[in-house]
Amino acid sequence: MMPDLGKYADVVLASYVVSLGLIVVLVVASVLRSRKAKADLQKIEARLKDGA
Amino acid sequence: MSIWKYANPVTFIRTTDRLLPWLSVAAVLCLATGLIWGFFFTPDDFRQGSTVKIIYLHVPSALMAINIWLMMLVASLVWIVRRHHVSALAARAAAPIGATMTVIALATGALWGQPMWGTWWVWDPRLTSFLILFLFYLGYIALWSAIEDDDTAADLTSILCLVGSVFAILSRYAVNFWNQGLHQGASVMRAGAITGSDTEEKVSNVFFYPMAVSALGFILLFVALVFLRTQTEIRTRRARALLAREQST
Amino acid sequence: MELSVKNLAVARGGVPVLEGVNFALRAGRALVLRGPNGAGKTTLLRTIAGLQPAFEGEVQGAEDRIAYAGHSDGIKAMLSVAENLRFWAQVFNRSEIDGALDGFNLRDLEDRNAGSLSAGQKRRLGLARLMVSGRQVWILDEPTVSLDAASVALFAEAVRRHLAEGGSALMATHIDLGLDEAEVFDVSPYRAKPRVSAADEAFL
Amino acid sequence: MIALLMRDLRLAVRAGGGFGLGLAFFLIVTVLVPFGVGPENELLSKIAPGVLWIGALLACLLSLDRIFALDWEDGSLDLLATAPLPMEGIVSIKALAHWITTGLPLVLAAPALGVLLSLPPTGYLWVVVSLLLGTPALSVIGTFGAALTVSLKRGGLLMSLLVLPLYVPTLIFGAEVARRGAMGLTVETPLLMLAGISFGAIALLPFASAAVLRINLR
Repeated sequence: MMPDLGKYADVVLASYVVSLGLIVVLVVASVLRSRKAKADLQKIEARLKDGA
Repeated sequence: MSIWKYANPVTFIRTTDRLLPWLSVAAVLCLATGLIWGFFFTPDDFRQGSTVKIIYLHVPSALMAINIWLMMLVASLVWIVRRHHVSALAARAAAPIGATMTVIALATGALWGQPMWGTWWVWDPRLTSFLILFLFYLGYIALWSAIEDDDTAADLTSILCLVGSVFAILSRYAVNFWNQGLHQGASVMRAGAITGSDTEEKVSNVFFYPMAVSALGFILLFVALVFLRTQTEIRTRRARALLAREQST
Repeated sequence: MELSVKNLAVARGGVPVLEGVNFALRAGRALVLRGPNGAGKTTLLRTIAGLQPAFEGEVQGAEDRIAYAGHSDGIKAMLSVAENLRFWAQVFNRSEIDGALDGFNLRDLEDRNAGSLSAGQKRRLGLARLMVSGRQVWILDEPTVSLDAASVALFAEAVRRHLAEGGSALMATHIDLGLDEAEVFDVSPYRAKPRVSAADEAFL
Repeated sequence: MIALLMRDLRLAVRAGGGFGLGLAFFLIVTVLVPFGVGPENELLSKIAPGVLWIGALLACLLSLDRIFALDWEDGSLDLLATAPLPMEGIVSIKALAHWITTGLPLVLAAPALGVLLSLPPTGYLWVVVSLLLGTPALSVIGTFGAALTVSLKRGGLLMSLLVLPLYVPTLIFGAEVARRGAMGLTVETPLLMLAGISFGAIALLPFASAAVLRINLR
């Protein structure tokens, strides 16, 4: 299954690991921040609705 | 209704909420297709061996690094001219993505260059330009986070983006000139020619199609991320606005 | 020509603090703004001086006719009193500073470094700056802070002379200067309805 | 306008004005380089043009936050904004004052420091010419950075981060002129580019700086 990368195996694999790793970090960070912002906003909106 | 209705924060969130699932799925599909196709099912290049597989990451990320800055420039102009808050926030949301793309382009470029040049880093004009672009991203992000007042921050970063764009183009020419001046006709220039757009003209279709799919995946991923991050910025601002209203009454 | 303010609303940090303000200030008259701390007197003065944009409404007759004196005097500690004054005179395309030196009793201090002045002396220097500007409308924000009784009298005298020469003055102060030409303008009734800033408004 | 220039110059030379600080910094950087890279004259003469340029650039950067910070703190900037001077004129004069107090001394000191780095004899002229052409651009670009960060309490580091990438083209062409001059090559192309950047920056950046300053004063 794994293609034969020859003598360049380490740099090719490193490229994919680094790139995908960075993308995953970015996506996870964005999603987590989005969840937090959404939850915070909902809490405030719910509280304001109860108060009103 | 014009396109500007999407500049309304509520409309923006409602619309993007509908689009986001589709965009995310499409982005993952395209990225997976392009990268798996490229990684497993393309032959090695006769000259560069298996390092050619880096192209599926390097070229799309480099394209995005530049295009995201252009998108920020357009968004900044829209903010300056029409003062739509969503526009300013979209520029803010895009900057970290652009910085990440620049890092990916730099890292893959250096990794690609290592077997070709025998060293991790060469002050090749293209790599150097991306390093400078990365500095611009850093400055832009830092200025956004340093200023408390939101509108002031949006104004100042927009102007920085405009001025920065001019200087980024100047740097590009300067760097080109600088290295050619040093290494006229030297091996570095030829080695430098294998990265980036010069390759695109030479790459055969075997490499080009998976790369194009991967590039499409990068674009879709960027759009999805910008939507998500802009939503976050809008929600944060809305939460703050609600609290401010509560305190003022 | 008079300074007039029509339906003016002013905002601090994007939040309106005063709205619907109307008044006119004729030559030879003075207007004293009154109101509790935080009412927006400083914001109103800064807006009229053109340092920040009006939230609503308009200011007429202020362009290139006003001299503004805020909380800080813009005095350079390493320049002498005369040098400080001469600089501001030149900025306003004038050269005469003797009247201002005499008017605020700064003659003896002329060659002293401004950094060695006391707080009250600095304030006097800051107000003397208005006289050298040659502008018709003085806009003064708490001009009498750190002035002693004698200096307040000097200041009142300077304002009176300025008014007699056809100038006008708009100031925020709690001290009664004993000016016959002065009317009192209480800003309290113009307090803006509580709302959020324009920047926040877009997100509600 | 001239009054403002004279005041800034006078303030710079009085005690506490910081005149000469940039010059001292330039000297120190140049003196430190041989300690870092070794005393071989051959190596030093090769890198001398670049070192002089980087030293001048850093010395310029060091003094940027003085352009507006003091006037911002004591309220002078507010008063200047209500004075009959256009904001563009104010920022241009401020940049000019910065150049006269920082850039020009650096240009004049460069030949003396070139001796310490065994700069080739052909290089002196071009080091001076390139600095003379390039330092105005450094001042004008720096003024933009200073205007951007004037309202921030600890804006110094941020300003460096913002200004340094903007300095890249000027540095590249300036150092290239000096290097080629020192090697006895023709300097025409980089010299023209350097002049273009300088004049372009002087002509256009004050508008950006003035806009930014107005936003910060608001």
